[in-house]
Amino acid sequence: MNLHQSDETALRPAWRSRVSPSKDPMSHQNGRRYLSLLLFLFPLLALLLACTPSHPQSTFDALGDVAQKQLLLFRVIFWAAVFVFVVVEAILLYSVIRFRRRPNQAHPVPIHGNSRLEWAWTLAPAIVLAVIAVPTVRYVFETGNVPENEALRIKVIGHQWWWEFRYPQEYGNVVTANELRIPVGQVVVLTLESKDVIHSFWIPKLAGKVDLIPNRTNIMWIRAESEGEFYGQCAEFCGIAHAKMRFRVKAEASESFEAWVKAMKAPPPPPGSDAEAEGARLFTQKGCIACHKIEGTAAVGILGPNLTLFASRSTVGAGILDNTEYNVARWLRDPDEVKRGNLMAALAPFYRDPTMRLKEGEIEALVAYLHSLQ
Amino acid sequence: MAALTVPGVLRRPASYTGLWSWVTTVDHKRIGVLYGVTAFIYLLLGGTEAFLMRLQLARPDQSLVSPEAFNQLFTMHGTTMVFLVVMPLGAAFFNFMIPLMIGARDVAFPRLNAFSYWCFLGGSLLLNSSWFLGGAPNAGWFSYANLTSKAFNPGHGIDFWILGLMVLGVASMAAAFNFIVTIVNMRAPGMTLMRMPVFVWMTLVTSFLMILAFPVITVALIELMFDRMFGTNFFNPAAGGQPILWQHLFWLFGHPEVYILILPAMGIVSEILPTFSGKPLFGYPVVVFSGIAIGFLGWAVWSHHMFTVGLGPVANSVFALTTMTIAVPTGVKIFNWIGTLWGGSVRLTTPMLFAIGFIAMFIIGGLSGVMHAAAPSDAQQQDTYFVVAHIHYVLFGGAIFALFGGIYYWFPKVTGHLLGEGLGKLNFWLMIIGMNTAFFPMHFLGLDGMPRRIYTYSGEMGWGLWNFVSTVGVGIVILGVLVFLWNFFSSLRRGRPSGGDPWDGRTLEWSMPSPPPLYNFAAIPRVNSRDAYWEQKRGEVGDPPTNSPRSNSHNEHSSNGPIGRRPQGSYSDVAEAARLSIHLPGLSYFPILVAIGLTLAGFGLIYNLGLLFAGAALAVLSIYGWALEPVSDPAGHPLGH
Amino acid sequence: MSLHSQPPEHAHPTPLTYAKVAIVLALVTAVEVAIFYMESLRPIFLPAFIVLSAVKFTLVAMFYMHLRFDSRLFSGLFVGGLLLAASVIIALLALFQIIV
Amino acid sequence: MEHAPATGHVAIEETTTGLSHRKLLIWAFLASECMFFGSLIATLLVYHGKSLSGPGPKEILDIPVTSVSTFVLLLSSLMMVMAYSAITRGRVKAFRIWIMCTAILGATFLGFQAFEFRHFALEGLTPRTNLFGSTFFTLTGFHGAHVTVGVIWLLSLFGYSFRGDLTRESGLSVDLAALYWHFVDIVWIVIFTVVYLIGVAL
Repeated sequence: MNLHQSDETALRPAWRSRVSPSKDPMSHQNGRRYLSLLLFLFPLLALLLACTPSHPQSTFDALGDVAQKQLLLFRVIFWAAVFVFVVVEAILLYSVIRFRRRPNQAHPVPIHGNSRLEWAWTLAPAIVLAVIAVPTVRYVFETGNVPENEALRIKVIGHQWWWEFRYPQEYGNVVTANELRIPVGQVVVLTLESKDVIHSFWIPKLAGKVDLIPNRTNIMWIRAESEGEFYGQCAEFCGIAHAKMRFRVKAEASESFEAWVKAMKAPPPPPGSDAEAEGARLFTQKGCIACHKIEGTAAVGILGPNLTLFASRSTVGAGILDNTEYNVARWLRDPDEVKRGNLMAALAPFYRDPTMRLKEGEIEALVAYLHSLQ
Repeated sequence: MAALTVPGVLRRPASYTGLWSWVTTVDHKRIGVLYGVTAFIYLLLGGTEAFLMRLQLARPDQSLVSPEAFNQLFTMHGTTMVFLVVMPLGAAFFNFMIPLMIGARDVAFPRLNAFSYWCFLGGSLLLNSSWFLGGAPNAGWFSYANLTSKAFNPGHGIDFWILGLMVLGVASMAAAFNFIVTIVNMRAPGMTLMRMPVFVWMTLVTSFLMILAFPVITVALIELMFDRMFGTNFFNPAAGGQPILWQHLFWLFGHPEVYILILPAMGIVSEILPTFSGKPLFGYPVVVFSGIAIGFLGWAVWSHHMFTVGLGPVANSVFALTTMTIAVPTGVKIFNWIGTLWGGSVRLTTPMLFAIGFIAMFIIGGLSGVMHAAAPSDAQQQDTYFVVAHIHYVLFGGAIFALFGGIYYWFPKVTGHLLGEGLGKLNFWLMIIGMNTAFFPMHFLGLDGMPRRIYTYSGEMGWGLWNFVSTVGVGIVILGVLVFLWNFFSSLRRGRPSGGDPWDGRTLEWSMPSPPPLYNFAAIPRVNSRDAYWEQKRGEVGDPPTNSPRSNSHNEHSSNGPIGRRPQGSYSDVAEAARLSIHLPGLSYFPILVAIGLTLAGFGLIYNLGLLFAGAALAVLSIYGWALEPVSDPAGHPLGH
Repeated sequence: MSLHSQPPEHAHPTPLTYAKVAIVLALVTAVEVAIFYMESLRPIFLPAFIVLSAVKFTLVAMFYMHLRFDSRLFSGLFVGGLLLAASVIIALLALFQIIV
Repeated sequence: MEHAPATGHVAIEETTTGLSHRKLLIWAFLASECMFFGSLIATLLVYHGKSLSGPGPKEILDIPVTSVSTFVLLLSSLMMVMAYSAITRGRVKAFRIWIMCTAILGATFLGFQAFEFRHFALEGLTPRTNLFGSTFFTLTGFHGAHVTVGVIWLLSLFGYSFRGDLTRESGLSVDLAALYWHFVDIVWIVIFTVVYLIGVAL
């Protein structure tokens, strides 16, 4: 192996070596260098523009312990990577520009290698990686192991394409869907399971994702450090409506959280209007109760989302539409138009059979009823 | 062995011209061309699939593409680009170049080689026929169980995916076995392992990865197929099956597969850089050993694709560390490539631009790879557009750039004409600007919380701008590819004649006329150093070129420059081979017949038992025909006259 | 790299050697089955079975498949594949917590 | 290895390593097969004891019967080396006898397997029954398929020997089949230990 040249030879620019005429079938053009510089500036400029934390699912706006640790680690590695990127790309560009073939240039000195250099640039990345490895392993354990203190345990069950949240006995076995309420500042342990295929539970501002896998129980923990509504989304491809399998997490002061739990256990208020009463009747008569549950009523179905206190949720259709009367009506009119592939459109008789279609008046009544549940 | 064709059924093919000569060819160069052209057509198809997806995502809440179609598009885009584009484009170069680079007349098993191509074609048609037969596969190129079970995916799409991949796997393995034997056993005298061109080395490592990784995916596919067709329980949660077993088996194959895609690209770059720097590759042994090291380490990192499945902190730490380790040999390669440029006499030809573009882009992809290796922060990146950005920097900025560099570099050797340099540079700049516009914003999208594989998103998410920019970028890439096609077709006939050695090449393939004669080397060269042909031309090291191709009769061609339109494998080549008493492997019908049989059997498994048996019978009978047919026509020389 | 290995030796085993190997193989199998039926040996089942089958495996590979007499390249290829397969099995068993 | 006797000339390709292409191919193929069977065995072991319903290995596997079939396969390996030894010494007639014995023993092994599969099905274990059924039938089924291919290969060699295609010079052709056959044998050695002995005992 020809690793015997000295450093000086290795680094000596070619045009200082032997000079003799040579012919090059390809002529080359000058002036590309500015273009290529621009090319590498572009990503950096774009990076500055992009890192604004204004997006509802931005990982840069970490508001929970786990997400903050993950972001911190990301920043460490990111700046190390930027450093390596700048240095290596600069050397690359420099050597391309600096050692361009000049007219009448000889064959350059045939350098085969340099063992000291090889050692140096084997060790350099190894050292950088060793430095990165330490916080990585530390945070693997810190984010992976659930903190010891008293925690609220909530079971998260993934369905195609919505989320079910089951609270423990201390919280009255409350069950809700697509909107997870948690007390702010408290560690919440989530046990993740799936009813059908693999999903992935992700609230970018609170914590990175963990998968929900059939026949397996995974665990993750979150702690929101401030009150607010956080966006979440399924991150593992789970079929046709994967894009619309979203949810919200509401972190609130423990008093209002307790109040919500209490309200979830109470029967719904009596109908306040004729429309609401008619809606309640339709909800039973049309068979909605076969799949949906509303605490304190005849609706005890478990195939679809639990609709107790439906009106207090911010969204309809698993986090995809604001919970307005217009949107609920839209959903009831044609769920498949809103969310292609969803099982309500596939299973409910009045969507399968066009002769049984819900009439506009019926939809209005159902909307009124559902929005009375708060 | 007695001369034998199946009596009365098939006469041994004898024509070296016309369509049938392509169907029955066993010439590694023709097979290389077939591989390359087919793969390029699939590149256009896969690119179209990508563009449709990008159009759908350009703005929020669009409905250009239905969710069903979108899921099929991303599944087929991934499957196509991996199995039908990058791998076979690599195989095209293996086929055409390896025998020329090591000084051999053909590969070790010419008919096996033909079989490999026809199997590839059959498998790819089987896979793509699903578009017309009830819908393409729609569970992603990784097809995670149990979304692929009959219960959740009742159509035939997944069956086409399974069987298509199996047939493609047969094709890859056949090619890999062939190249292992060819490289180990058919090197010209004097070409020791440490004198082999790096591309040959990387082909060897890749081939080993293929023969060891493909059986794993085959087993996974068999288990999935049995689950779907015979009701077994491998991935059935109701019977206690673990869907993540599929993920383990898939990524046990899938990660070595990533290196199957990138190592040939690294090999090509390692050929182009020294040639156009006028200097030997810096640190050749280190580059070779890093390639081998990457091949080995590729087996110890698969679970980094599974950081979010809950393997526990210990497993996650182990796989995070092994993954980071890979950055060392990769970094070493990059430094050595820069070392090759340093102090050289750099000619910025189109192949060189693509090679430098490869390094520049691969650095970005490599660095984002290290970010993924850190399991905790990967929990935020996994399954987001950040990963999409990463793989496209590695596979587009990496593999595709190197393959384009390879096309520009070796096109003159294959056709005898140079591709246009002006259009080539336009092609390069459009592609590098386009790909950065398309893929760099995906980093932001991912970090801003955009998951992969979603067919739409709502405006409030704030992802509209970068998605739009990304779509524009893909448009620019497509312009680049169109420029390439224009360049390709205009240069094919009217490009500047290249002569045998247009680039001042270092390796043996440049020592012969372009296109090379059917039999490659009139006299097998003797090799005395790594850059064997430079050595002959410059006389810097080693023995004087006595027994070298320079001194054989064919060098008249190369010194005379262009050889006009001498079609490859023409009659005159065959006659010349006979004159030189070079035994050429005979043409054969059997490779394509076995491949047709396997493909039919694949259709049969989906639709009809009768077809299955017919296909299997055709394959078995053809294997007998193959086994009983002598390698070269016993009549003495292949013309049969 | 042992690619440039010595030309193969020509010292073949004789049919007698083959027969001896066969007898050993049969005996080892018999011992395996015997151990299987001895409840008192239950604690050493696992190591005993693994060692005994490894012995059989090695004998067949070395004598019947001539690895002992053939090019080291062949041994390298085969043992390489074998070790990788074994590592995969062990790694999966560890990841599925069958073994720790 | 070319077992060229002193007198005969073997038409061997000139190769870099001095090893034949085909033999290198078969060894690479066997390395690849290790990964194939390794993955199947890994699946079986990962699911060991994870079936939700019976019957499991303890209830259904019959060690004495399988010990006999294991012995049959081991014996066939001996026949195979004898056949190889005969052909390299140019004794075509002896070769025919030995190779026929090998094929018959291979077929006998397959007979045992067919009996076993049928018996298990009657006892209520099919590939659909539980995880053990799926993994067991797939692993042993693919092994059986390999034995079947081997038997066909051996019979083909037997046939060629009558066409005069097989002489002492073509020892390599027999060698390749033999290597494949012995490989199938050692895979069974592993399966017998892992699936049967360990599977039942633990």
